Amino acid sequence: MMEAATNTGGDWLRLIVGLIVVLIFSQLNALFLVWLERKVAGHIQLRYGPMEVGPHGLLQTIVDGIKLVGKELITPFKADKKLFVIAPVLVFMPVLIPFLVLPFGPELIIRDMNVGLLLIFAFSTFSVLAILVGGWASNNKYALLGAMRSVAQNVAYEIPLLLSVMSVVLMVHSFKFSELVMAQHRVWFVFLQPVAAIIYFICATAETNRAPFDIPEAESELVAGFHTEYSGMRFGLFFLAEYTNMFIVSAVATSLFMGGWHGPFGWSLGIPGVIWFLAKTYFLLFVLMWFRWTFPRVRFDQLMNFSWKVLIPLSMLNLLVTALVVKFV
Amino acid sequence: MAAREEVVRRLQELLGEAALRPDEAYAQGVSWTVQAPAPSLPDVLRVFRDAGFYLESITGLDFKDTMEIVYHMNTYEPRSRMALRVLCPHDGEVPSATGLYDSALWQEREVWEFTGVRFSGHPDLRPLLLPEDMDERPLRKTFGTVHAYRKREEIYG
Amino acid sequence: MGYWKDIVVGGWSLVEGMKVTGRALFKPVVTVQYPRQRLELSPAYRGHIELKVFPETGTHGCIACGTCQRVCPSGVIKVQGVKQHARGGKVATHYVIDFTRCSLCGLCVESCPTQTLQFSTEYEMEGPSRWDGVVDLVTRMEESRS
Amino acid sequence: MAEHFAEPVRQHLYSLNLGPQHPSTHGVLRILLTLDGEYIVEADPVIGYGHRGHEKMGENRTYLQFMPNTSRIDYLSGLLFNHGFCLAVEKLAGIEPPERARYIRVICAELNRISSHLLWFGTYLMDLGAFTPFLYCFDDRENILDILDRVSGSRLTYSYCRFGGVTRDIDDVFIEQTRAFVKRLRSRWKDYHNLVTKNVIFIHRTRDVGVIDKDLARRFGVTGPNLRAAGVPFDMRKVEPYEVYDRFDFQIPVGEKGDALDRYRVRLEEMEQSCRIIEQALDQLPDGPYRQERVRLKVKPPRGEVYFAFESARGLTAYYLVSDGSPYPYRCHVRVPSFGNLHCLTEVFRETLVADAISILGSIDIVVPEIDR
Repeated sequence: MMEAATNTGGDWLRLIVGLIVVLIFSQLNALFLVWLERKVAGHIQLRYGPMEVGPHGLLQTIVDGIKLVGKELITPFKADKKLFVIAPVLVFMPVLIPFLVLPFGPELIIRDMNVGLLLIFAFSTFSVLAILVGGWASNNKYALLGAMRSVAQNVAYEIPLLLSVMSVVLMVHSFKFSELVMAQHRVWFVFLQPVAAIIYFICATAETNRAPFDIPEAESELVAGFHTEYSGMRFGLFFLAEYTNMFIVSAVATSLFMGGWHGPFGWSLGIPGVIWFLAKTYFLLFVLMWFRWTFPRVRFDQLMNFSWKVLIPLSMLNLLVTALVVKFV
Repeated sequence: MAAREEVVRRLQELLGEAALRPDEAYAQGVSWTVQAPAPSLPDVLRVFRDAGFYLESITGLDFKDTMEIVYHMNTYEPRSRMALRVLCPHDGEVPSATGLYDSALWQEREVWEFTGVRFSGHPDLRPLLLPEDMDERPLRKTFGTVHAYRKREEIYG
Repeated sequence: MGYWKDIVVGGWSLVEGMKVTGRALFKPVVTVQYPRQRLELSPAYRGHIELKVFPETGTHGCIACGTCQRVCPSGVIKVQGVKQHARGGKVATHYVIDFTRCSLCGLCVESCPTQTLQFSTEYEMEGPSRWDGVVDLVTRMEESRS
Repeated sequence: MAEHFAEPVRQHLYSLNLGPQHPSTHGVLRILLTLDGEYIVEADPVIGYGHRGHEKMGENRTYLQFMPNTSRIDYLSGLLFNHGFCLAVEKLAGIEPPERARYIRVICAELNRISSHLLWFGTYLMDLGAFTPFLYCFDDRENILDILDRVSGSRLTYSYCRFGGVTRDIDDVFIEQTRAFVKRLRSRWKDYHNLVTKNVIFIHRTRDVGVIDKDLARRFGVTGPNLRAAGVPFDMRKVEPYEVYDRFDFQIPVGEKGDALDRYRVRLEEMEQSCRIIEQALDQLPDGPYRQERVRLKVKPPRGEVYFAFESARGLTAYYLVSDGSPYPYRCHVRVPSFGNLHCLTEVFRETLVADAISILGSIDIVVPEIDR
């Protein structure tokens, strides 16, 4: 199952094919997620959502994308031009890298690194930098406020996120995705580590700037937050990156807590692992959307309070208990 | 009722019996009408404020012979609204109520920009609803289409 | 203990909220796909005004008295009429409204002494020029009759 | 937050232009904020972008011609403004509308009040970042608009009242629909409470935010639900009962502290009270003419003046009409509630966060064209 690093030729081939597949998949997936979000929002709000282009509006996002490409790219007066242009690229590049280590199925890991989990968290932090750069370079106060909020929020939520993940890692003694998933062959960790799972999911929502933690963009306060000044495909890249990020955090949640490619309690029911994996990931994505269309936005200081006063102590406690259990049981 | 009676009593002391006119039927929507000279306005308003009244609205009326500023004061009791009427010449000045009522800050700005009556002592007299460079007084009867321009006694006489 | 209680109660309130939206997800949709599906207009619907055709006379009953013209708050109505007989009353030959400035208050319909004005049920007037909103109701009536 | 401002360290202030085109300024309102970080040091609302000169228009139109204008001053409670203007002129000219017309007006006015409050509910939650309640409210509000559309022919700017009556009589279908709506709205409260009122995020966003206490309300002339939330049971329908409001049994909901949560609760409870008024009015609805026929097109009230105050959805609204005996009012002043309600924000905004400012602005329930007139 795991690729031995001896066959270097096959390894390279696998990497290149994987990269191409990842590029295509991540783009199509983001487009699909935008459509799904609009559909979920529509039906939650007792309306249809997109219906005009394609069956049930499936092609709507593609048409929207074409429209975005055709739009003028506006650079505000007195903006820091280089940084302004580079920020959307910065935000979009790192979201592709985690796909390299995501365990889509028993045979479907492009590169099963032994620090896979760390790689993902390292690169997901990168998007904060891009948001900061974009918000700062826009020369707009709303954008700057959004960027500052984003940084503070990400710093605060990175800690409980990692702490909750650590408790899983402690149980498996590995950062390697394949091993993390294999350990859940019988029982998913969501049952063994419910607190960690909930904390992870809350933090993931905050990390991806999704409602109710969407304060960096908070359109009723900050117009559009850090991407206020972005237009055309530059805005589109921020947008796609957000949805790809959502997919990544959901995929990580699936492989850490929901058993990855395993069916529940070891029953695979004859369904291939990759289907199990995607089904669970999309379910989590649906829950993220469900959150967004249900809750009001949290205020900024409450958000920080919640992280420092509730999530971090709880995840610490959880980690401590886990460590004791792993040590003595 | 108590606040209203007290104001009436104190204003009768201050302005004399003749300045106050009751309207028991409430036909005009006010219980008492107070006619005050412009210089005594701060004292009169202080009486209102001390009794717990709030400033409901300020209206400027333009007559051929005079301008009139009507303050409607009210308190949170049934049928206790009182009208305070102050005469002033066109482009004249009236003491400002801003020290006593914060709501006068905007209402006086509005009356000033629409009728041209200045409020002496207002800290920030600039146009509120109209553009900053507006030099017309839209609610004067000399502006725009006007059906009648009457003297005050033609209506109230 | 309040700390834990807040977390549990607060968390549960969020679940309650999600139940509401979750239920709504499976409720039937209430919107109407407009150009393809249309709703019934209310019987009192106020479109722009039009001249009523009386079946007895086969034409409108406007006597060009000008009441509507005077009562209109925005002054959008212009009526012109001629005397067809030396002794008879006037009959409107032109009844022009500028619908772009009409506020659809219905005072003209109420004030009409011969009750020949009514609200049309048209709600999809559009045009590239503001003159497209200027309608001669007499011509309109004749067009609709033919 | 207060200690944040204890020391006068105000070196890094900057100004932020909130509006005129901002998603949550509800119309064209601009607020110049002076910020210290995300804390507001000073707020200066700039209004007048929607000034249409309604008061001057009032002087140039007959009383009847001004009627369509009234529903455009505050477009969300157009019928209430119609109603108030109608009553003011009737009082001035001594017109007595028939009983049935009075009841019809009250029913429609209360429906309009509910629709205005529902829209506020939706937009307020939207300001707080929750989109879905907005659509649910619009679903319910659509029912009211359909009902009012059926009887008045218009969905927003009704121009429904006339001096001495209303334009159209109501029929059995209207009564049936209204009763069905009241029932439906009551069945919806549970969903609203589960989705919003109990929601921990919502409570944290509104509790102790933007407190308008009695004293502040008095200084700035704040009226309506904002004043009642501070604990003052001041409602024109009770204090100076006009029309037939004295015949109904309803309460004036009051809050305790005057924070955003209280204002929210007061408005929600007010919708319920409006439902009660509607039900009682439908039960008592008398037969008879819906309009007094003898009223002339050009009403000529005798010389004199009237100051008529009534309760619109946003607070104490008043028409101050001065008549010189001609068909045109000599002066037509409108006292709008949002004017004072917005003005007090200059004080309330101080030392709050930008996010709270949006929450407060939403909870105040302003309609900007009403302020601009």
